[in-house]
Amino acid sequence: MITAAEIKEKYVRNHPSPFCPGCGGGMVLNAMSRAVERSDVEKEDIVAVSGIGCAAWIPSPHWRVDTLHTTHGRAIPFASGVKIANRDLEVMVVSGDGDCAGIGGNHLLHGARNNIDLNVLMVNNGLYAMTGGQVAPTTEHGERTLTTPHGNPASSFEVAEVVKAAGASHVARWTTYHMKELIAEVEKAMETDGFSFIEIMTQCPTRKGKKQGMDGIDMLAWYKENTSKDKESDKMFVGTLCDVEKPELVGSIYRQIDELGGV
Amino acid sequence: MMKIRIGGWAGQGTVRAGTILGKSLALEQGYHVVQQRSYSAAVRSGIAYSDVVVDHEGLDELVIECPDHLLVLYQDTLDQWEEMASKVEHLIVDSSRVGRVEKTSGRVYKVPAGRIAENIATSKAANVVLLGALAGVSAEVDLNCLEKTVKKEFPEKYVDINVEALKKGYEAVLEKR
Amino acid sequence: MMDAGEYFLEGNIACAEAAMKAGCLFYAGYPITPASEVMNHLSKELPKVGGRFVQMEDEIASIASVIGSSWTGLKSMTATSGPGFSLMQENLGYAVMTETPCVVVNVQRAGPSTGQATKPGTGDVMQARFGSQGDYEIIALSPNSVQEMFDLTVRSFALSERYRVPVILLADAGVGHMRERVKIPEEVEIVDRKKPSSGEKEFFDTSEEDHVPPMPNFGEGHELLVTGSTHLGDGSRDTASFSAQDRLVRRLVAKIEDNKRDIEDWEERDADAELVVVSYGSMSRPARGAVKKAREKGHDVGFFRPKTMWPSPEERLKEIGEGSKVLLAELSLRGYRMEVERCVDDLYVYDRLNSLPTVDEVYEKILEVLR
Amino acid sequence: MTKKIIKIDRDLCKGCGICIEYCPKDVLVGSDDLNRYDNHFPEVLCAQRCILCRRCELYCPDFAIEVEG
Repeated sequence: MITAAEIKEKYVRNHPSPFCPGCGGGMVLNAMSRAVERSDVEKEDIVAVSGIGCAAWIPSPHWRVDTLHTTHGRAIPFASGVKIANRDLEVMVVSGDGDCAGIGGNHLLHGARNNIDLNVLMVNNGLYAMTGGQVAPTTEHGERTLTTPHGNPASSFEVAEVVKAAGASHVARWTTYHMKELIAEVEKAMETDGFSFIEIMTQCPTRKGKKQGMDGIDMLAWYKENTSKDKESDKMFVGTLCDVEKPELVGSIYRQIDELGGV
Repeated sequence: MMKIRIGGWAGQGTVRAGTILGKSLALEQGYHVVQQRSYSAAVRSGIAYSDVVVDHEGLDELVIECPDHLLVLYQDTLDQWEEMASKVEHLIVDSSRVGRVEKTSGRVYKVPAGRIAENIATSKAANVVLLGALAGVSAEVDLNCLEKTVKKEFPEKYVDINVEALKKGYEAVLEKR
Repeated sequence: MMDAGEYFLEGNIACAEAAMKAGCLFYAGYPITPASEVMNHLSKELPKVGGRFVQMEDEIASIASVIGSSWTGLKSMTATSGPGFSLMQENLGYAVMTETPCVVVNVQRAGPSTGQATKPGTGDVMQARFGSQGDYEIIALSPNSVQEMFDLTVRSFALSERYRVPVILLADAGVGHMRERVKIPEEVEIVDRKKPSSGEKEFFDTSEEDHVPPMPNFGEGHELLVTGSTHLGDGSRDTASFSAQDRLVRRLVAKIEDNKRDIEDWEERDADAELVVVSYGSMSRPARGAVKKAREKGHDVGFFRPKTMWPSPEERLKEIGEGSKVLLAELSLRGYRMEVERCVDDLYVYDRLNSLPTVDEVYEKILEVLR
Repeated sequence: MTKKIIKIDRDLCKGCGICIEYCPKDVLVGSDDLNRYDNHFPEVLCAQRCILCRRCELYCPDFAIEVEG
């Protein structure tokens, strides 16, 4: 078994990170690294693409692989270009909830529709943390944030359900409380030939916790108390939402190239 | 310099006809040719036309104010071009669709292109019938070259139809000349 | 891909063929008039030469995937028109900042906004230069014939690979939709990006005279850090220091500025005449015809046509402006005008919207200026 | 009995306390000292109590803990 020291040596760079005390960003980095280590994929073949925001900084510069830190909301199309151009690369997208489901929402839908072989980790802390804690598409109705001081008048949307409906092969939701399950799910995502989407509920002690009188420990405990692996439960479901085989975009493109006699 | 405009309603193949004509003049006959098209954003409405400018040397005149040869496939189109049509040298109309021709100083050739094309196979080939007519009218446009181009331009199953359309159009104006 | 030979092609098709001839292996795009033919053609032909074609959900995604592809080592391209070009601006800046070679074709149409989709215009000239945020320089080429749609597409790839920059082929609906005879040669100029030698770690800075650092591919084990944030030579982000911003941005600008001599290209005839007509794109055709006619009639008139809109051939424009009156003929009101105004004292303008003029219309304007 | 070593990189620690909270055997306690970022990093109270579950390694957001043994 690989030790923590080896994981750190092999996968982690530029630490200490700029993440706040108790932030789940580093835990996601840890989970990704361990998943890659458990998989058959060579580290050299991994490209980590991210957009803008705290979550985008998880891979860039902290993950010791090829990284592409792009513009706000556009990680999925950048990643699509990488994957379509070179299908031998294992492309990971790490994107915050605002990045992925807000400004980048349309790309998310079409990535799922195309069922392109990407692994998208949506790190969901429920608001725009880097810019000060503004309301996001994932913020609960009524919740107070920097820009909903009187309570969020809008409603949040179930991103994972939307991605499933849009056609992704593999969709799951976990929290940073569920580290072991998360590692296994990321590994499964990498094995999936199609669009894999994992929503990772992640604590933001600074922008969200402080408003609610919670620190990182409290927020992790909240995830423990308020989630369930039972779909019938009233609590937030964590686990695999779908895992199905469907036509995948990149493979289809290459098949056409082969059939047409392209090199 | 010779200027040809082929106009009609969008969807009648005016751009296609202009392309065939331009290709034939440029590649088979060795002229310098600029072909342009004008159409609105809608696929099946409004005036669509194709301009072909032909010369012996490099061309910088891209716009046709008044063509030498005007080929028209639709009444409304001709009505809108009344003033221009009055000044052209040759006006060739698809008389199965254009019934009314106002005064023009040039010669008018009424070719029932739609009907001719329909008798061959489909009225869609009316544009090519008019090209054949143009070859009959203009000394510069060579029928054999057009035929060669048509053979290259269309999928095999449409070649015979269009070659016949060309010839029928050519014969139609010869009778009138 | 078409064999070498003579063809009668539409400008957009010539552009698509040139891309394949130049070694383009990735195209991503979104439908838009009057540029769609580039994409339509490549969707059919690119896979046959082993290239990857994908239609994306919008123009933002199109240029994003083009940049992603370029980092795997493929020559990559997209084509669009005004509205789509506007959407691409942010990622165009990203390509500048990350020094990503790629070609963006803008077949300009009449704007602003949706404007007239099928009609030509050249109102995007300044946007091509300044459309993305921050300080930068860019290369934009302007074709005026179907042959140049071919030749300048090839050159766009060569320049983008040589200087590790996005290059804009700033065409217009006039040349994009025009059909003319075009010669496809056996060989075209192919330039491949500078690759790093083993052990090299600086992919975002260089002391080389051309200011162009080597560019590795993803998947080669370099643990690359590619970011649109200000970065150091190894790619690591530095969002605060003076020296990082100063060194990087000055080099990105110098990459174009100091290599201007190699990049700049123009056509001129009798540019020391009493009046010099400056024009570009499809408009330069009737303008050139009018100059020819004026000379035949005994008037002292010359012609100048930038083929590189950016970097602008400003020194040559200034030389011309010192000795001659200048008549700028363009298919927009504000296209290139401010740039010429900056270089020329005695400036007259023939601006036009929606459609090209006849040779005689420009000729009349020449006579008016001469009087 | 295997020797258990719990290495704590005090300068990577941001003092969130998650490791202390998640240790099932109360091996770790917060330090009185501050590290260079003014954080109370964890200290090993009793290494022999450690059952090598490695939850601290897994849950530390800052890669500051390594358990050997």
